[in-house]
Amino acid sequence: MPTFFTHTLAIFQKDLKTEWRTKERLSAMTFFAFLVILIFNFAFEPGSPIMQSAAPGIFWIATTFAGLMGLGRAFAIEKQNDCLLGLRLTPADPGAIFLGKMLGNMVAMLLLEALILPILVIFLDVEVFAVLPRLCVPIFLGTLGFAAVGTLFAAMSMNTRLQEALLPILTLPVLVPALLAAVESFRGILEGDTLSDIFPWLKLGGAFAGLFGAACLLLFEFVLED
Amino acid sequence: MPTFFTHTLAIFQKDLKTEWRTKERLSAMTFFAFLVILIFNFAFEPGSPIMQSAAPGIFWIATTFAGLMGLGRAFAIEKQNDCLLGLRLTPADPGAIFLGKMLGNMVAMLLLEALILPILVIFLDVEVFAVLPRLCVPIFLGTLGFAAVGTLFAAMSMNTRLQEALLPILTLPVLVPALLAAVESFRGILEGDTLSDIFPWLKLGGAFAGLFGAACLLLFEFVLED
Amino acid sequence: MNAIELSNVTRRFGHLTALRGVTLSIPEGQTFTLFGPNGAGKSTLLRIIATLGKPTSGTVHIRNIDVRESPEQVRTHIGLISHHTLLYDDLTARENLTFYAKMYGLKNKSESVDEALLTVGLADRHKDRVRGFSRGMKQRLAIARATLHQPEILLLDEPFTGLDTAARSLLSDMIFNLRAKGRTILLVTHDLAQGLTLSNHFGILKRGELVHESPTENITETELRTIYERHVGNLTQG
Amino acid sequence: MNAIELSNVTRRFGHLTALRGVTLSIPEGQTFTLFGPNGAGKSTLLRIIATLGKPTSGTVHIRNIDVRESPEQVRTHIGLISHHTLLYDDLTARENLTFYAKMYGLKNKSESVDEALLTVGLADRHKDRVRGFSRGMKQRLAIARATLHQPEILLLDEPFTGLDTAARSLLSDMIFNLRAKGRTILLVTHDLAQGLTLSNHFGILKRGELVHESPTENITETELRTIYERHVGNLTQG
Amino acid sequence: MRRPYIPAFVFGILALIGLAIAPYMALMYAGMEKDMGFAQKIFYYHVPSAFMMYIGFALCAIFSALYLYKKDKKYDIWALCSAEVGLLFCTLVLLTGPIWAKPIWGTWWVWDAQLTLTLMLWLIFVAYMMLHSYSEDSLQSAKFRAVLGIIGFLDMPLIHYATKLWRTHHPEVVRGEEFGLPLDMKIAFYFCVLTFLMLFLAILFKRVSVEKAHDELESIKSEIRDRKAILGQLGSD
Ligand code: HEM
Ligand SMILES: Nc1ncnc2c1ncn2[C@@H]1O[C@H](COP(=O)(O)OP(=O)(O)OP(=O)(O)O)[C@@H](O)[C@H]1O
Ligand SMILES: Nc1ncnc2c1ncn2[C@@H]1O[C@H](COP(=O)(O)OP(=O)(O)OP(=O)(O)O)[C@@H](O)[C@H]1O
Ligand SMILES: [Mg+2]
Ligand SMILES: [Mg+2]
Repeated sequence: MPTFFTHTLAIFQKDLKTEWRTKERLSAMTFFAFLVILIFNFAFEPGSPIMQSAAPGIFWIATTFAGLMGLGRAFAIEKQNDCLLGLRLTPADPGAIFLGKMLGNMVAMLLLEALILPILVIFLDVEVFAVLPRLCVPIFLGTLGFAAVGTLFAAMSMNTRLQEALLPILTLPVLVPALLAAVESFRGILEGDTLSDIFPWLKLGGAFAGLFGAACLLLFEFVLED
Repeated sequence: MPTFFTHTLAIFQKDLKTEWRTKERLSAMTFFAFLVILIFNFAFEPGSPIMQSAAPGIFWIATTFAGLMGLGRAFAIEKQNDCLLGLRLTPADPGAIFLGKMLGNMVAMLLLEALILPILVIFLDVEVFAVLPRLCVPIFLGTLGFAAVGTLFAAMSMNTRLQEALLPILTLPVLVPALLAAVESFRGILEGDTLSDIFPWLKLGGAFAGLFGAACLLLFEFVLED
Repeated sequence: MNAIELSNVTRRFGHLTALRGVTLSIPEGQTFTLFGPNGAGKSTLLRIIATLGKPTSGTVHIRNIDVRESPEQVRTHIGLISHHTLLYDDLTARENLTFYAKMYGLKNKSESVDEALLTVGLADRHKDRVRGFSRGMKQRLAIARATLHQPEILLLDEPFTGLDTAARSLLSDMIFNLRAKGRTILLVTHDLAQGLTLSNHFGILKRGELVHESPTENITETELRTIYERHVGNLTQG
Repeated sequence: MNAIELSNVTRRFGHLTALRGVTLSIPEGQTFTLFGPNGAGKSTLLRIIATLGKPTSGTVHIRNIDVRESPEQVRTHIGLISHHTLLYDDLTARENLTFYAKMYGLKNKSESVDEALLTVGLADRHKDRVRGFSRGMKQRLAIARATLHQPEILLLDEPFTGLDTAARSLLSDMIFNLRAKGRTILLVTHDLAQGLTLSNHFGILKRGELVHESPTENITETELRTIYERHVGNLTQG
Repeated sequence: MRRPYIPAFVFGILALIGLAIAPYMALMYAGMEKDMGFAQKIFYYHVPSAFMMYIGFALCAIFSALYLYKKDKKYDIWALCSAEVGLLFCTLVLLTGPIWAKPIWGTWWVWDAQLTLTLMLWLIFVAYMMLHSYSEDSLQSAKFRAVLGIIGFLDMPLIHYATKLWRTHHPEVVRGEEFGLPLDMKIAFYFCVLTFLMLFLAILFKRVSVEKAHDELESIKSEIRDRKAILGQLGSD
C-alpha cells in the first residue's frame, strides 16, 4: 500500500522531470520577473535612492507575478488531457496531491528567487549578499505561504470560465498579510535589523504559512471533487 | 461580396456581444488593475510624494498588465473550439480579422483606463481631472500601440506550448518605447506641461502606434497560417 | 470541371513528412471517402484543401482556381466539419450562425439562418447558448455552420464522432441530400461500411501516400476490407 | 458478489438532473454495454462508479465496498478509459506508465510497465514523448494506463473513438481477453453492433433513467436496434 | 418554502421604524462632538455598518463550513446571501469612511490598518462574487465559494494584525480600553446598531427567500422542459 508521502513524492518527481525536460516554466518565470523589475525602472527614476528603498517591494512583486504565472502553468499541465482526473483515479489522498503540486511550485519559486536576487543587486544597487543568511528566513516563509494559497486557488481557477486569469484575482487579496510580512522583513534586514528586531513580522509570516498551509491541505479535497 | 470593413465590424460586434453577455473580461481586467495599484502601495511608502510622482508609471503598469490579461482571454475565446480556424475558413482578409480583434481590445483597454483613472485620484491623490483633455492624447496613442502589438503577439502565443504565459514575455520588451512615451507624457502633463512641451514624447508614441499598427496588420497573415 | 485537383502535394512538419506527393482529382458531384490509419495525413490533406495549410510543394486547384493565388475566392466554395465545432460557447445558436452568415457575406441572412436551424432540428433551441448544448447538439450546429453558405464542396473529417444513432442518421440523410443536389463531398472516416454506403468513390491514404483509388460501385464491404488490409496491413502507423 | 452495485443513484448538476434513480447490479465477470443518446448521462454514470463524482443521492458499492466510505480502496480495483487520454504530453510513454505505476503502488513497476507497453504494441516507442504520438497511439497508451494495475473492473467510455481499424481490433481482442480472464467490464458506445458483439449484457439509458436491461444472448443486431428505437425514439435528447 | 418571508417581514418593519427614528437619535438626541463637529454624525452609520459587515462575513464562513460538511444546498444559499449582505455593508463602510475622512483628515484615503483591512475584505468578497458568476458548474462553484469564504474569514485577523503592525491612523473608541462616549451618544449609537441589525436581518432573510424561490423556479422550469421533451417524443412515435 503506497503511503501518503510516496504519492507526494511521485507527483513532485513527475513535475520536476517535466520541468527538466522542457525548462519552459522556470525560464519563462525568470524572464517575466526580470521584465517586471525593468518595467519598474521605467516607471520610477532609476538608480535613485527611492528605487533602493523600494527594492524589497520590487523583489516581492516580481516574484509574486512570476509565481502566479508559474502556478497557472503548473495546473494547465494537469488540465491538458484531463490529467488531474487521472490523478484522482489513483488511490492517492487529495492531501498528497496538494502537497506534491505545492512542493513543485515552492521549488520553482525558490529557484526563481535565487535567480533574481543577483538581478536586484545589479540593477538596484542593493547589498543583499552580506545579509543573505538572515534574509532566507522571511523569504522561505513568504514562499511557503504563497505556494500553499496559490496551489489551492490555481486548482480552483482552472475549473472556471476565466481559467488562469482568475488566479491573481483570487490570490492577491488573500496574500496581503504574507506579502506585507515578507516585504517589511526584507526592508528591515536591509536596514540592518536582526531577526529578533523583525520578530513580529516573522511571526506573521510564520502564522500565515502555518495557518493557510494547514487550511489549504484540508480544503483541497473539496476543490478536487465535483 | 463583403468588404474588408464588414468583416472587421462583424468580428468586433461579436466580441462586444460576448463581453456584454458575460462581462467577465472587463471586470477581471479592472479588478486586476486595481490590485496592481494596491500592491504598489504596499511595496512603497504610500501617500508619500514618491507615490504621487510615480502615478503615471503605476497607471501604465496597471493598464499594461491588465491589458495583457485581457488580450490573453480575447484569444483564449478564439482558441476554445478552434474558432480562429473557423474565422480563417471564411473569405475574410487576415487584416480584417486583425483589425476586428484589435478594435475589441482597444475598446476594452480604453474602458479600463477610464475606470482606473478615478482610482488613481482617490488612492494616490493625484489631480487628473483638470488636465484630462490633454491627457487623452498620449493615453490614446499608448493604447493604440499596445493593442496593435499585443493582438499580434496574443495570436502567436496561443499557438505555443506556453500559451498565454508567453504573451508578456513577447510583448513587454517590444513595448518599451511606447510605454516610455506614455509614462513621460503623462508625467509631463501632470506637472503642467502643454501638449507642445511634450511633443517629442507624443511623436514617439505616435510613431510607435503608426509603425507597429501597420506592421502588425501586414504580419498578422503569417501568424494565422500554419 | 474538377471540384478538387491536387497535384503532387507534399507537406512536411519539420522532419516529419505528413503528405508525399499526393495527386488526386475529384470531379464535381462526386462523393469521395478517404480511408487510412491514424496519422496517415488525412486531416492534413483536408486542411490543405480548405486553404488552412499550405503545401510544402505541389499545387491545389479548387474549381480551377489556384488556392495559392486567391484563397479568399476559394473559401466561399468550401464548407468544413473538423474535429472541433468552431463555435463560440458564449453566443447562442442563432448568434453563431448569424456571425458566420455575415462573414460569408450572405444576402438574406436571417432566412438562411432560420433554414439551417430547421434542417438540423435546433429551431426551438435557437436562443440558448451553445455552452449548455450536449455534444450531439453541438455537432448538429457545427453541421449547420458548415453548410450555411451552401458550399459546392463539403469537407467532412470524421463527422460522426460522438454522435448518437439519431444524429448519425440525420447526418447520413443530409449527405445523401447534398449528393443528390450535385455537391462535391470529401469524407474522412474510419468506418469502412459507412464510408462505402455514403460515397461513390474512395481512396486510401497511407503514410502520406495515396495508395489506392477506385469507385465504390460493385465493391462489397468484405472486398473493401480486403483492399484496405492489403494496403495498410493490420498495423497502425508509427 | 456483485462487482458494481448502484441503488437508486441520482445526480443533479444544478437544476439539470443527469441521473434519476438508477439501480443496476453488474455481477463479477459480466461485460455490460450501456447504450443511450447524447446527453443521457452515460459518462456521468461512469464517473460516479469511478469515484470521480458523488451521487446527489443513492449508494454505490464496488465489490461490496461503499464508495462514499472508502473511495481510496475502491480506486485500486478500477480502470477507466475516458474521452481524454489522462496522459502527460511532455513525458515519454514509459515515464507516463511508471508514474501511474507508482501512484497505484505496484510492486514490480518496471516489469508491469514493460508488459503493458508490449501488449498495446508500443514497446519500440517507449522512449518517445507522448506529444509526438498520433491519436491512435495515444489511445493505445491510454488503454495501457487504464489496465496497468490489472483492475478487476474496467470502465470504457466510447473507447473506440478516433481509432483506426487496426487499433479497433486490438482493443476488441483485449476486451475479449479480459472477459475470458473473468474481469468485469462496463462499456459505453454508440455503435450497437459492436456493443452487442463485445458484451453479454446490455442496458439503455435515456434521460438519466435505465429504461431497459437484458442479456445479449439470442438478440440479433436488428432486434437490438428495434429495442433501442422503441425506447429512445428516433430523436436525440434536447 | 414560505417560511423565510415571515422573518423578512418582521425584521423589515422593525428596520423601517428604526430607520425612521435613527436620524433623530443621531442628529438631535446625541450631543455634538466638540472636535469633529457635525462630521462626527456619520459615526452612527459608519460603525454599525462595519459591525454588520463583520457579521455578514462571519455568517458566510460558518455556512460555508456547514455546506462543505453537509453538502446541503440550503447552506450554500445562506452563505451566498450572507456574503452579499456583508459586501453591501462593507461597501457602505467604504463610502461613509472617506466622506468622514475628507473633512477630518483632509484626504479621502490613508493607508491605515483598519482601512486596508476593510478594502481587502471587500476585494476578497468581490472575488467571491466573481467566482459565483464565472463558474461553469453551479455545484462546483458552490464548493469553490465555500472554500474562499472560509479562507477569507481566516485571513481577517492576519490582515488586521499585518496592517496594524504596518501603520495605524484610525480611531478606536468602541474597542478601546474603556468605552469613552458620553451617555447620550452611547444610547444613540446602540440604537443605530440595533436598527442596522434589524436591517441586516431583513435584507438577509429577504435575499434568502428570493434565492430559494429562484432556485425552485429553475427546478420547475427544468421539470417542464423535461416533460415537454417527453411529450414531444411521444407525439413523434
Ligand atoms: C476612509 C475609510 C474608512 C474605513 C474603510 C473605515 C473602516 C472602519 C471599520 C471597518 C470599522 C470597524 C472597526 C472594528 O470594530 O473593528 C470602523 C470603526 C470606526 N471608524 Fe472608521 N473607517 C474609515 C474612516 C473613518 C474616519 C475618517 C473616522 C473618523 C475620524 C472613522 C471613525 C471610526 C470610529 C470612531 C469607529 C469605531 C471603532 C472603534 O472605536 O473601535 N472611520 N471604521
Ligand atoms: N501541426 C502539426 N505539427 C507537427 N506534426 C503534425 C501537425 N499536424 C499533423 N502532424 C503530423 O502529421 C501526421 C499526419 O497527421 P494527421 O492529423 O493528418 O493524421 P490523420 O490521418 O488525420 O490521423 P487521425 O486518423 O488520427 O485523425 C501525423 O504524424 C502527425 O503527427
Ligand atoms: N459537469 C457538468 N456540469 C453541468 N452539466 C453536466 C456536467 N456533466 C454533464 N452534464 C450534463 O449532464 C447530462 C449528461 O451528460 P453525460 O456527459 O453524462 O452524457 P453522455 O450520456 O455521456 O453523452 P455523450 O453520448 O454525448 O457522451 C448532459 O445534459 C450534460 O449537459
Ligand atoms: Mg484526423
Ligand atoms: Mg459521454
